[in-house]
Amino acid sequence: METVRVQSDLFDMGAELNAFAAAMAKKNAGAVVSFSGLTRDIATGDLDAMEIEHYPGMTEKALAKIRDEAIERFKLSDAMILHRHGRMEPGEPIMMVVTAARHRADAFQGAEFLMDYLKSRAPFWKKEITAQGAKWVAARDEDEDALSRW
Amino acid sequence: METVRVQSDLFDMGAELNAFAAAMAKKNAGAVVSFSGLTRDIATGDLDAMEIEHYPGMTEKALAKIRDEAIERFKLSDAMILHRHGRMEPGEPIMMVVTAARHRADAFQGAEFLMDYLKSRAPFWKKEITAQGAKWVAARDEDEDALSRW
Amino acid sequence: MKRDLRYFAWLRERIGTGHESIETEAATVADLIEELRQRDEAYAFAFSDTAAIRAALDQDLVELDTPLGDAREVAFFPPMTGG
Amino acid sequence: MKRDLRYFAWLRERIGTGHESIETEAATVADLIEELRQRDEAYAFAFSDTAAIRAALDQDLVELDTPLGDAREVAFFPPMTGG
Repeated sequence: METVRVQSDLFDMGAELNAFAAAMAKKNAGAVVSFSGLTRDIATGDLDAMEIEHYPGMTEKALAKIRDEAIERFKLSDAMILHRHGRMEPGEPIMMVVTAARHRADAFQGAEFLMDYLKSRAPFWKKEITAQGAKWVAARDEDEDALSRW
Repeated sequence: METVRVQSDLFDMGAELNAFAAAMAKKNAGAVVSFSGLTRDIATGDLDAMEIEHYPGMTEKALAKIRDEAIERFKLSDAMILHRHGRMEPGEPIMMVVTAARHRADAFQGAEFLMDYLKSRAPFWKKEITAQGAKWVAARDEDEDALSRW
Repeated sequence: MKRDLRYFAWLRERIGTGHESIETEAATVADLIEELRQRDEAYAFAFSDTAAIRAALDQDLVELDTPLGDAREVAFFPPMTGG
Repeated sequence: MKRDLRYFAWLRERIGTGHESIETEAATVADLIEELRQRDEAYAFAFSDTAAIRAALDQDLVELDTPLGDAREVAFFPPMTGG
């Protein structure tokens, strides 16, 4: 199982969770947390599609670094990051992180840490396509602020 | 989809996550968090099986109440709790909670809240079966303490 | 008054049954525990450490000083270990 | 010194290209931004608000006052919006 994946293809959240959990059971990790981000209509209510641009090379490097740090800080048994780029339809999964640990607090914190860093430190940019045209999604101050707790 | 389920049958975590997420995409909830608990060898390193006793009637009532409270407190789009009872083999899923919200912080907090309450307030009792015999799992002080943050 | 008692986990094992109906004049959950404790060694052992006893009246978790009121079902069990 | 410049998202769109190679004597990322800004209106517009500019040297995120050093690839982009 690749633990950092950047791809344009749709993926199956459930199959990813099951594959990850199967490996974790062998590592004696009882707590598995997943976060999935779905394309939704953030701003206007009439989203046709989402397009995600990324920085090939840097993306993989940034995600691997974030993952390593999460594993060390929260004593994770393992962690997986999967993020799409390109065009996606409303309701499709954009990305997913999964963490495993012996204790649930670590698995939860590890997943939140991954998400906070991924939101503001991994080179992805979202663009919403609506009937009115295309618009880059603005970064939220809350996302930047979320990093200060770690 | 039943949002509170207590059953002895094995369940498919991935299929549960996918079914839940499919319904959430229609509700415009972009953030989906899952927690899965797997049977592991907590104490002795030679777990043969886990047996979970519960209090039929009260269990369903307690879980429904915890779910309602999580939905209200964290403005969740929805939440699901699935918990097994009876005998389960090492590595099998014991239980799962899934939450969805517009923002990831709410989905994460909702799932943590559900887990903290479920650990100490839902009438389940775990027993570990090993070569040395059967032993009831002791409640952990940390689990009781975890409730004080909410 | 007639009450249905339910026992779970090691309380059930120590008492030797998961269910019984009794007549009792106990006013609170704690009073009922004290009454049961007097019965025989098995009950005394099961209820020896009240800090490790949780109770529910008609399937709602309650503190041990709660009046039994008109609860029909009184359940005793150890601290819960779900999840 | 020769540097490969990369632009992403609305920076790329405003500048009109995602990639170019330039010769520059700029010492820091900020100096390079200032140099680019002088070029023409498109660059001036793209780099008008430096608070909204992020930069990476050889694919590592850096502050704008970082010396360019021997970085071969210098990337500019808006705040990231992944996840």
